[in-house]
Amino acid sequence: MTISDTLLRVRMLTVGFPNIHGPNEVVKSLDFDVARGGALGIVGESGSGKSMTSLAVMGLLPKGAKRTGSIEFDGTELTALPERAMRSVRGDRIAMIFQDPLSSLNPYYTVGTQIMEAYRSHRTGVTRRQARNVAIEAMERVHISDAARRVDHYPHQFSGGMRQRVMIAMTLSMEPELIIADEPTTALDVTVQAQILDLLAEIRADTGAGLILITHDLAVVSEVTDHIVVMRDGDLVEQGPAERIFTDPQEPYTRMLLDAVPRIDDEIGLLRTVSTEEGR
Amino acid sequence: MTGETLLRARNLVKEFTVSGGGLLGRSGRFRAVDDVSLEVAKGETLALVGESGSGKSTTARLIARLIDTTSGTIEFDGREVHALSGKALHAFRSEVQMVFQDPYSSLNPKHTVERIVTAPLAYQRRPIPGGARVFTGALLERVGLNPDHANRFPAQFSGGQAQRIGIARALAVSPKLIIADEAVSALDVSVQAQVINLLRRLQDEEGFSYLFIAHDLAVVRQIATRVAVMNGGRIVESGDRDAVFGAPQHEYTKKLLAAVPRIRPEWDAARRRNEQARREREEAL
Amino acid sequence: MTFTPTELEVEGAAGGEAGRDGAPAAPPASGRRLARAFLRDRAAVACGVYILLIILMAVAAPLLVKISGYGPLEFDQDAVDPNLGGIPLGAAGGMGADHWFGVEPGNGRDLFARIVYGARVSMLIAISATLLTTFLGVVFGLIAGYFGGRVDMVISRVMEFLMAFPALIFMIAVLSALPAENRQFLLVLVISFFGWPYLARIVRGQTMSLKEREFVEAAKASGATSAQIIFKEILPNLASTIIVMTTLAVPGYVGTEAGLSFLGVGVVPPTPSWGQMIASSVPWYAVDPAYFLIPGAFLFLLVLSFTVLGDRIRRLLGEGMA
Amino acid sequence: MIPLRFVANRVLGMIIVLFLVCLFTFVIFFVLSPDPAVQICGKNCTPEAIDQIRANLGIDQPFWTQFGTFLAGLFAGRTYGTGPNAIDCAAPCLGYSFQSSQAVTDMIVQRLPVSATVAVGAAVLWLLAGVAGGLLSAVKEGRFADRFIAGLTLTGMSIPNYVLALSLQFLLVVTLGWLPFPQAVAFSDDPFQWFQNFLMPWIVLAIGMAAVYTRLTRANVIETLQENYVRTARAKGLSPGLVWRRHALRPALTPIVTIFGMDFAGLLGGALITETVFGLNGIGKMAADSITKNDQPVIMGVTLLAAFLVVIGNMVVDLLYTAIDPRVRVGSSA
Repeated sequence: MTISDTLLRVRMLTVGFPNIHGPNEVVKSLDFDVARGGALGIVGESGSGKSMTSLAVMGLLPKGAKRTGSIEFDGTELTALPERAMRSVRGDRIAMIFQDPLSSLNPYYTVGTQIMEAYRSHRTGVTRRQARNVAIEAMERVHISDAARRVDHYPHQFSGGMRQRVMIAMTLSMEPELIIADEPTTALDVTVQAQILDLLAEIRADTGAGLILITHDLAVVSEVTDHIVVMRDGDLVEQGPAERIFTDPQEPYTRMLLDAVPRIDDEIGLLRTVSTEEGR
Repeated sequence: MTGETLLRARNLVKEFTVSGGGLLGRSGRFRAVDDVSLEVAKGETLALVGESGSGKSTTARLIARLIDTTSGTIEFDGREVHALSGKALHAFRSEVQMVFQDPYSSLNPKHTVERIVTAPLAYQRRPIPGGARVFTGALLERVGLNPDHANRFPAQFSGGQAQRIGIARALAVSPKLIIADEAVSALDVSVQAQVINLLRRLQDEEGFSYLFIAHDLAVVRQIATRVAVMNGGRIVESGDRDAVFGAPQHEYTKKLLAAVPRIRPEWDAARRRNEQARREREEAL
Repeated sequence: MTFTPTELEVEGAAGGEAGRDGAPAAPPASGRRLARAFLRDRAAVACGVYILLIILMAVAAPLLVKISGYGPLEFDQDAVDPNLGGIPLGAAGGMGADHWFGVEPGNGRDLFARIVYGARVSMLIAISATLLTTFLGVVFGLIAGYFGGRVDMVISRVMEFLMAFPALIFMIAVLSALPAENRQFLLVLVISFFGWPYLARIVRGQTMSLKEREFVEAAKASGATSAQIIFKEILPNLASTIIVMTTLAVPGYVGTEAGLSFLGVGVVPPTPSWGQMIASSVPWYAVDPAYFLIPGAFLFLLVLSFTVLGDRIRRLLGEGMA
Repeated sequence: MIPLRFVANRVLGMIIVLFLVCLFTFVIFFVLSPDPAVQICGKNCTPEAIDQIRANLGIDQPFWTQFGTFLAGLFAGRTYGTGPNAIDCAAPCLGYSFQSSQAVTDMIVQRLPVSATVAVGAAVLWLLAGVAGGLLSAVKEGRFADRFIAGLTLTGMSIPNYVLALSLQFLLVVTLGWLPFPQAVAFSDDPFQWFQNFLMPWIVLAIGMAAVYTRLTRANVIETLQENYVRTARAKGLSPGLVWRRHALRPALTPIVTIFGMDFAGLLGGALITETVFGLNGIGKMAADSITKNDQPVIMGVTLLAAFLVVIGNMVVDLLYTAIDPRVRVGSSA
């Protein structure tokens, strides 16, 4: 892969919450790339550090976190950027979708206002009228019917799936080059999940944006992404093209995870597990 | 394996009053469970599947008599559960137990494991066979936990371990039916697999029945004997597991099955071949 | 002055802070660990010591007065200057070896004795009122929160009704209408009567959220009675809230008692009380500042100590709670 | 756009509460208090004179009749006594003080400006100081400024207002002589002295509340900053100023605005002590004086006024809350 094909290049990324007991690292020396227009899946169980990785890329780590290593986005070293310059990347060129769409939207403002404010703060000389049209258009693109009316509704007036569509519309309005989705469908019902995943695929096809999908669900990444990173306890266990990870996993942990996933259309037998938890 | 009927629910209806608020507010009624009938045979697992708001959890609570039915009948082991009260209801409580979704929320954070696990017996005013210590130790071992941890508090366990404590508590009174309400959905996938295996093993050993409430069809397929699909408070389709999964009749069931994300079977097949080859290589060395 | 809904709101809001970031895998706070953390906190220790001292003083009042030589009701005309309208003789309000804290202007009663006996009254009333309030608040809060529905509506309406009153004015109105006998007992009753809803509201809220936890359903499914669920399952989870709220209630009641006595509807003279001493010092504050500074300082430090102590306990329990 | 039914509900609830307050207050004074006729009559009293006074006051009637007359007086006014000695008490009649020979309503109205000045000044002070202190504390969470403010708030919450009042007066007036002895000066006569007069009452009345508001603001802001939507706002690349103003402050300060309404309405209790200590001739001092003089109609009038203010305050807060929180204002349609 040549440089120009790589949208995001992460090297030796380490995130820690240093305290008196030590560096307390939750992400350890992570290396991965996202190709331009590619879709990377980061898979791991709880506590694997997958969410911290996404926040580290966004520069949104909580207070007290320490980030080292290199994050190169489209040739720019993000870790070296001053906060002001980072802000112009954040939201505009890299956008993020979170797990719980209800708490991720501010209950005090209409969804239209919340879609518009990003647009207006990144684009100078935009009138309210124009921004509103952008918001309506973005909502139409995520298939929210009657967008011109619903743009003035508040988040609590939408259902869970619709809220997540609003979140996606928010990122869409900026035409980002990279979308980071952190467990975007975990809080949703399975039929709604399928719709949202379809929507993400549709948008990627339309805009050519790269995607980092963070999830605990191997079946989801297998459907959506072309490259996979498996994480455990902050370590990178294994990475490679999706097909290779699913057909020929090298690491015992990856194999264990794949064995543990209940299949809906495979043979039924005792789910194969390693006895780490059993008897602890 | 399916023998005589253990539980038979007929035309269950549950309506909730939706308060209009205040002195002048008008209150409405919301039908959460609408004419649901189901049967669970001894030793089998009936899975009740549905999305959020489908009424599956309410149905579970109706059957456990945690809430009262608006109308309909529940017959358990020859008794009319919906009409039970007082002593008889108390006795019914030791034959039906529940395992809940959130392992931490379902264990009292201020009680030790020993107290949690023996609580059903204490509430039933039944003696603890062999004394609390021995009894707890034995139960913990059966669910794959260290018997020496009886004096710890729930917060000192991982999610999977806490769920095992919840299962141990359900086993304490040797129930005939265990209602598992999303019992594995909050767990990580590797832990989930272990708990599913544990639930199956315990059923093999004890012969009790499960009413398994879940939204995850893949999980349901691993554990259910029969499946009932709920939507909007009604059961839209029910039948043997393989029939429902293999040849779904109702539109909703089809939609639900189609929506489940899946790992390509050809990838799984390729992986099995690769692993076989790897094992052969290793043996050759 | 003491009963503001906001004040308790803060405690409620901040009390919830602890549970914000999920369930940590740490073991629940053990008593010994808490005690050690507490002893490391110098401010908390100082406050604790001061409170203990006041309690000791209150308990040993007759003994202390015997040592100092003057009773709380004894007039000492030799200690005041009748030519100057009864201003105490000597510097700083007549302080000296004879009268340790000086004397009251006018009639020369010993301030030390009155402070010591005043502590008795203040602590007795504040602690009794706290106990009664806690009992009422916990019981009604639990009942309203657990049973909900009609029971909750009735209790909640009563609480709203009581809280809708400007408590101080109402207490004054009630107390001014009541006869002067048994004033201390009446004070406790009246303070508790208006005080319990503030605790009950918080207990109710927590009970309502605890009731939704699955362990309550588990107990119910095992055949536990309502009483067993309330007292065995829910109450233990309220322990830290109750401890914190109680500690924070005491200074409120110390202040309320003093305030009511200051306004002349509290403890009836000649029984000494700090608030009443401060009230009677008003005409003298320019010429004999020690007369109000001494009870004022004792009162302020007592309220401060309890407040700081409550604040620290809340923080400790909050951090240690799972 | 507040739903009409909601308003109707609140108003109805308010009327019920006010009625109960009236009844409750009336019962206390009817059942518990000693016979006012005996006091009014004074020494050299004959049983006939007492009966006459009782008849004039209407307290020879049974309880419900008295209560009815009282309620009627509130809405339509009433007349005490008969013939040439009759005294008219116009609506809203809260009773008649025989100690000062004045209608309680008039006494309250006369003293309202002073009390209102004290209350409004103190409210402005505590709101500004509380919110500013809380914001500063939240921004500097865990740092020296935060701990320093925490210490100040604990002190402010603990100091009884009469102790503070006397201490301030002793320090600023007697010892340092920075402020004159308080005198009643109208604002139009000498604005500066007017300000000097009210400065200490404002501070004394405001300090405890300011401490409470500081803590409340701090807790709310810190909690709001943890919200997921604040993270979303930052992820959108908004400037820190915008994130703060729009996404942190509004949700954090909304509850403070609403609670402020209730606390302001409940100020009368605090004013009682402050006005007494500083000798300000307001409603609070009037109430305190009437306690000493056992002037029941006045105490009762002030009690009812206070309850009325609190109930109104509650309702305003409810309506206000409905207006600023869209979750309450616009029902869910999904």
